[in-house]
Amino acid sequence: MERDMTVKSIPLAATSSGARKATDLAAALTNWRVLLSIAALCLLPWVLPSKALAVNVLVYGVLAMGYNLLFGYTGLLSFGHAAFFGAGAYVTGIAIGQFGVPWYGAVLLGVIGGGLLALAIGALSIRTRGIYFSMVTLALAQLVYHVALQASSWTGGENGLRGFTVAKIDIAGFSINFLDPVSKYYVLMVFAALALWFVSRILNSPFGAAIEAIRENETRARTCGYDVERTKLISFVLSGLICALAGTMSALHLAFVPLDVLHYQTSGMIVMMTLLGGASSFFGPFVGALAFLLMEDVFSLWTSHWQIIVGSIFILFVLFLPKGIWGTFLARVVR
Amino acid sequence: MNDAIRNLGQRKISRRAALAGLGAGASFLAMPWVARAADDTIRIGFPTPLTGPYAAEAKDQVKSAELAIKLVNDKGGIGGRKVELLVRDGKLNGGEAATRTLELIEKDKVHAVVGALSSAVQLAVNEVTRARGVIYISISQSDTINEKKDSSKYTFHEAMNPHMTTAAVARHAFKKGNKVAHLVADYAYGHEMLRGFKRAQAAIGAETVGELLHPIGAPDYSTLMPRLRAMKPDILCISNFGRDQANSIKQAVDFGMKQQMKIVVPVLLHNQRLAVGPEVFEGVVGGANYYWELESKLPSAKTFNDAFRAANGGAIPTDYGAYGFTGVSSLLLAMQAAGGTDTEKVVAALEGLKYDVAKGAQHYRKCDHQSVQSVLVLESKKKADMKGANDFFNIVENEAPSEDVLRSCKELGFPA
Amino acid sequence: MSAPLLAVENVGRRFGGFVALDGVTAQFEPNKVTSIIGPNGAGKSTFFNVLSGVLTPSTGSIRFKGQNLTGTRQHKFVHLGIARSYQITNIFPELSAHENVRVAAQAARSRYNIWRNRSHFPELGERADAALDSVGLGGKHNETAKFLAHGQQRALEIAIALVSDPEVLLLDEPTAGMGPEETKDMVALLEKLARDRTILLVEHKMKMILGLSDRILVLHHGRLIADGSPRDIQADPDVRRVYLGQNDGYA
Amino acid sequence: MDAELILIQLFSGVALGAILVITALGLSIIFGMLGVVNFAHGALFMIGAYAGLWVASLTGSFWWGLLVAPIMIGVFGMAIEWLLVRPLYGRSVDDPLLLTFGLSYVLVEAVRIVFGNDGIPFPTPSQLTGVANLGVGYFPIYRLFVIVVVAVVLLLLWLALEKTKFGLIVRAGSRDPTIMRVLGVNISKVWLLVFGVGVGLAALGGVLAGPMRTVNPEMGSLVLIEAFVVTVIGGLGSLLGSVVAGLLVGVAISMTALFAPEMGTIVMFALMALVLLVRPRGLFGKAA
Repeated sequence: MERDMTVKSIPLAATSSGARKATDLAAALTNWRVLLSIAALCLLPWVLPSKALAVNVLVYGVLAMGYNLLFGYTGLLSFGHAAFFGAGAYVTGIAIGQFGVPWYGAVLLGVIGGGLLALAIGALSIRTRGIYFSMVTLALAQLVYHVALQASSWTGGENGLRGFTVAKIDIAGFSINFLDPVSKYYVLMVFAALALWFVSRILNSPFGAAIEAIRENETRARTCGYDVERTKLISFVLSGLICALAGTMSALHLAFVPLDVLHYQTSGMIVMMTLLGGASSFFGPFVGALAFLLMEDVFSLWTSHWQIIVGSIFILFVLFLPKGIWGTFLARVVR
Repeated sequence: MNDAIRNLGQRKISRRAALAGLGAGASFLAMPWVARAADDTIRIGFPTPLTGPYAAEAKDQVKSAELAIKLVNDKGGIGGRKVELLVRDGKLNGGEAATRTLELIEKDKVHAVVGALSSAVQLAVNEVTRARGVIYISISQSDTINEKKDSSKYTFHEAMNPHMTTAAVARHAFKKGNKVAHLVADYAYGHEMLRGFKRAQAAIGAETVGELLHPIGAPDYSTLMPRLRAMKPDILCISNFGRDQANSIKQAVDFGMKQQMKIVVPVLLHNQRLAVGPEVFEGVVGGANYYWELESKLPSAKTFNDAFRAANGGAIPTDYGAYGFTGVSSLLLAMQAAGGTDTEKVVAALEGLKYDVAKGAQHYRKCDHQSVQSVLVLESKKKADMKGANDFFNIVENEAPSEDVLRSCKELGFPA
Repeated sequence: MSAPLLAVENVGRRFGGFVALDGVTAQFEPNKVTSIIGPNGAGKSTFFNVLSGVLTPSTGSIRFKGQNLTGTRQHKFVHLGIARSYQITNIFPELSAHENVRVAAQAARSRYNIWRNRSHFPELGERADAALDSVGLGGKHNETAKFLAHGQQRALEIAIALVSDPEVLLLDEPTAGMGPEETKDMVALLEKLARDRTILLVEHKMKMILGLSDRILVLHHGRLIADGSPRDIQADPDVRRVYLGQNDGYA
Repeated sequence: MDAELILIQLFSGVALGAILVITALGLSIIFGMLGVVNFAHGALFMIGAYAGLWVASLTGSFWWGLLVAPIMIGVFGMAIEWLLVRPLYGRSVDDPLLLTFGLSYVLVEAVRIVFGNDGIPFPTPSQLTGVANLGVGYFPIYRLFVIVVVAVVLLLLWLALEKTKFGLIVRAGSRDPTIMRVLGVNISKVWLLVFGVGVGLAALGGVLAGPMRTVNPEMGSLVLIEAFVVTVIGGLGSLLGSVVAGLLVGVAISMTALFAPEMGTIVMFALMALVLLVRPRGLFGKAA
């Protein structure tokens, strides 16, 4: 009853000036986001300093995009996504190198393997809330790291997994030289395009609306009838699947899986890329991957202390540009 | 570019220098975009971990690799062609190093690759080079690279391997009837060292009283010490690397182990001795590929040291630094013999090469391309016995190079 | 008296040593408005939270259309036909008003569907539009929720609850923070809704309660101390003592 | 395996646990009060070791290092809170975590620039060198000293929290910050101080660890993970939880060392996974 007295008067009219109406450009960017993204990625190898860097942007872009599904769109800050990236890479490498599985089968197995790991880690960690979730995913992913280190007969342990170079890819009678950087880029580009389409598919779907609702207001979403835990778990697994795809791409690209892919610093790097580019924007993760890798490349050319620059830039983004490069661009320029 | 790398070589970069670098950054920013003009320069790629815990070793490697290049260029290069070293930061991460190596091959069109410090990074680089038929000279200590599975026609291993190091150390440190306890890092490199020691023990007649594995990167060894002490060994062999070596030796000393037993390591690391101090390392015995004091007995070491001192303000080359010199020099000598950069010819020249650039006679064995070389056994000095800031060790043995101390070609999986 | 739609039997809830709700028994008939009143800390919010599945009761049971709901997970309540609103505005701030309601409507079906577009289910959008219109937000469909005026946000929250077409609607202080004009609009809306729904209402504005309610429950220290028509409650000596002793003042 | 070995092993476990407790404590305090996960905790631990070494080399005494460095770094921690973390209150709970994650990179690299990549020797203070015979085995005197310091710090912390007005405010504030504002307590000052104390404790852990381990820029990275595991097992924000969990993890590692020492790191994570399965909010964690 005191409540009525303490509340300040509230203007009745809606502040329509603050309301944001989508312009035609923004609408076009959203409707054509998959094709526009693919077009942009097609140009990448010709504007970047090296083809290997371009492939890395593809790999880490897909990785950050998968992560963004969970972080940007579902609102869960996982610090353990290196586990799924690594699982995809390891399963692919082991399938090719130790079981002689053809590359396409190995990619499929890698994605499934990463998805299963995501199901296990997700089932354990979804039960926890908020900051706790971040720490639990981090610790469980470190468990995976140490298991991979110990299981060296499968993973190569600290030495890394090797001996599965894919030199050529045969599709429908065509033989593509996979050692040629340009051919490799465009083959992996197909995977990236698939991932782009898949994520766009999810975001357009009713499920995409559900995870956004959970990010916006978990309590409300639950009251509306969403099984929040189950929805989060599905999102976690979908995110894990895409990150695992990035892992298989990385394995095919480098023909080597370093143990470091599972380390928590890889998870941290994914978070940094996603945030730099812009969490909860569709193309942001690719922009973030590009920005991060370019910074690393350029700064590490002229100082071995490049991490102090990258770290500082990241801090500035957290403080002043939480929407990231692409997110800010969309908000300021396009709107 | 080389100026940039030389900047890296300096131990410490002041903040002001870093800011000045920022100012000059514009030109560097443009660097990667500049397509390399097709000229006849001989380009050698050099991935090394300038970032991370082994940056000091990496910088030493860069310095001595650049010295090797400079000495050749001063004499007019190879067949009139200048040689250039392209240093890239592998960040002690296999994925990074593989990417940098891909760039070196695909974009910079290097004629050969030398480098790597950790076993994993070396294997990652090797995976890239051997698939593309590019010569790679590894300077990372490892047994794995010798084995058939990871070998290739184009892969050479200039560094020592744990098998030869442990054999030399054991021959010096173990006596018949000694009881030996092992503390081993639980990963490939640790297991390789353990295997080497146990083989040598069997030949000498020393007995193993126990072996404990520890997780790699462990900061605390206190829970292992009671068991090690209970084994009552004469000798404690600690088979691990880097920070692990520093931590485990330090804690063994804290637990009073040195009063009861002798501490032996496969490789006595210059930078870890620097990091932990003379008191802790005093009396510890271990192997090394190079120690600057060799100059008192060996002319080639003297020449190398003098050139290094001249180029680096009087500093001495360290163990890992020397690998940069011997590794790059062997490649340059082979290129000279082959009269250019034709891969097949250079491979043939490397296989036939006999060289002595810093540590006595060396050559690559035919089957696994392992560099057959001398192995030093060092003992860490008491603080009171040190004659200078860099006077860390006594050379207690200099094992002559011999193929006999290597695992046989057959054992490695090569046809006899 | 028709058969009860919703019945609570001896429902209690404790937090550690603190008893927030103590053995409440009541039945609710279809299409009636029941208000729950009581001083602050009387257990009204706990009662609502138990009725909507947010909290599991420590003792007793809840039955809805004969089905025992005790221990049923919260998200299932709305599918069964019990929806609620919150005292503090609880909406999806970054989504448009339309999407706020549409996403609520969609929870009933196609929750996990990733293979269709949202627009593939036009009836959900139509229902959202209808719900928005019914709460008087007809012109605000595309407005971002956080930019709506306070009263409009409260209305939006009711639309979110309404779109599931619930048989029971639990409204926790729907006019909280509203000025007199907005309150009047809200009362009109509630009167309209009350025609064909069972409404449980927690409110502090006594005039509004007396005008709207068919029946009033009074909670005090977690106990049900009175249960009757507005007229009975106004005459009840226990209720008078509880309220007058505190000088909370009826509006 | 004889009883004597098991006993000394148990003791080693408790001793290791004491080190884990001191590393986890600062993380736990800051989280309990501010709800901030300090990802730079490991880096500040490392900086504490360097600061201790620096002060010790200036004054020629380990004891000054032990006393001054935690205060120095604690004040530095307050500057971090004031400059970097404070602007983020009221935003997503993830933001301070992300910021301190970036900060950890900056701090580690800054130390590399100032002190170089190599480690630096941190000699054991001469009064505390040597080993003591415990009857069941030998143990370094310095490590026994660390156990005593940890016990004293815990006691002081307990007294400060339970017996002082400041402690009362902190405990009440960690339950409901809005109440503090209603009561007219300047909560931001309390937070500043708590952040400083948490960071100071991290630094104290670093100084104490210095003579046991080598001092190098990477020494904090595993400590961060260990501290996370301990606080998650103990229950985020629970001091008692951190203490119990620290000892539990220490003993688990030392017992594992009896038959499979190489599993020492894995057992820590396995224990955590187990606790999470049975009790998702940790042993002493508050219900959501």
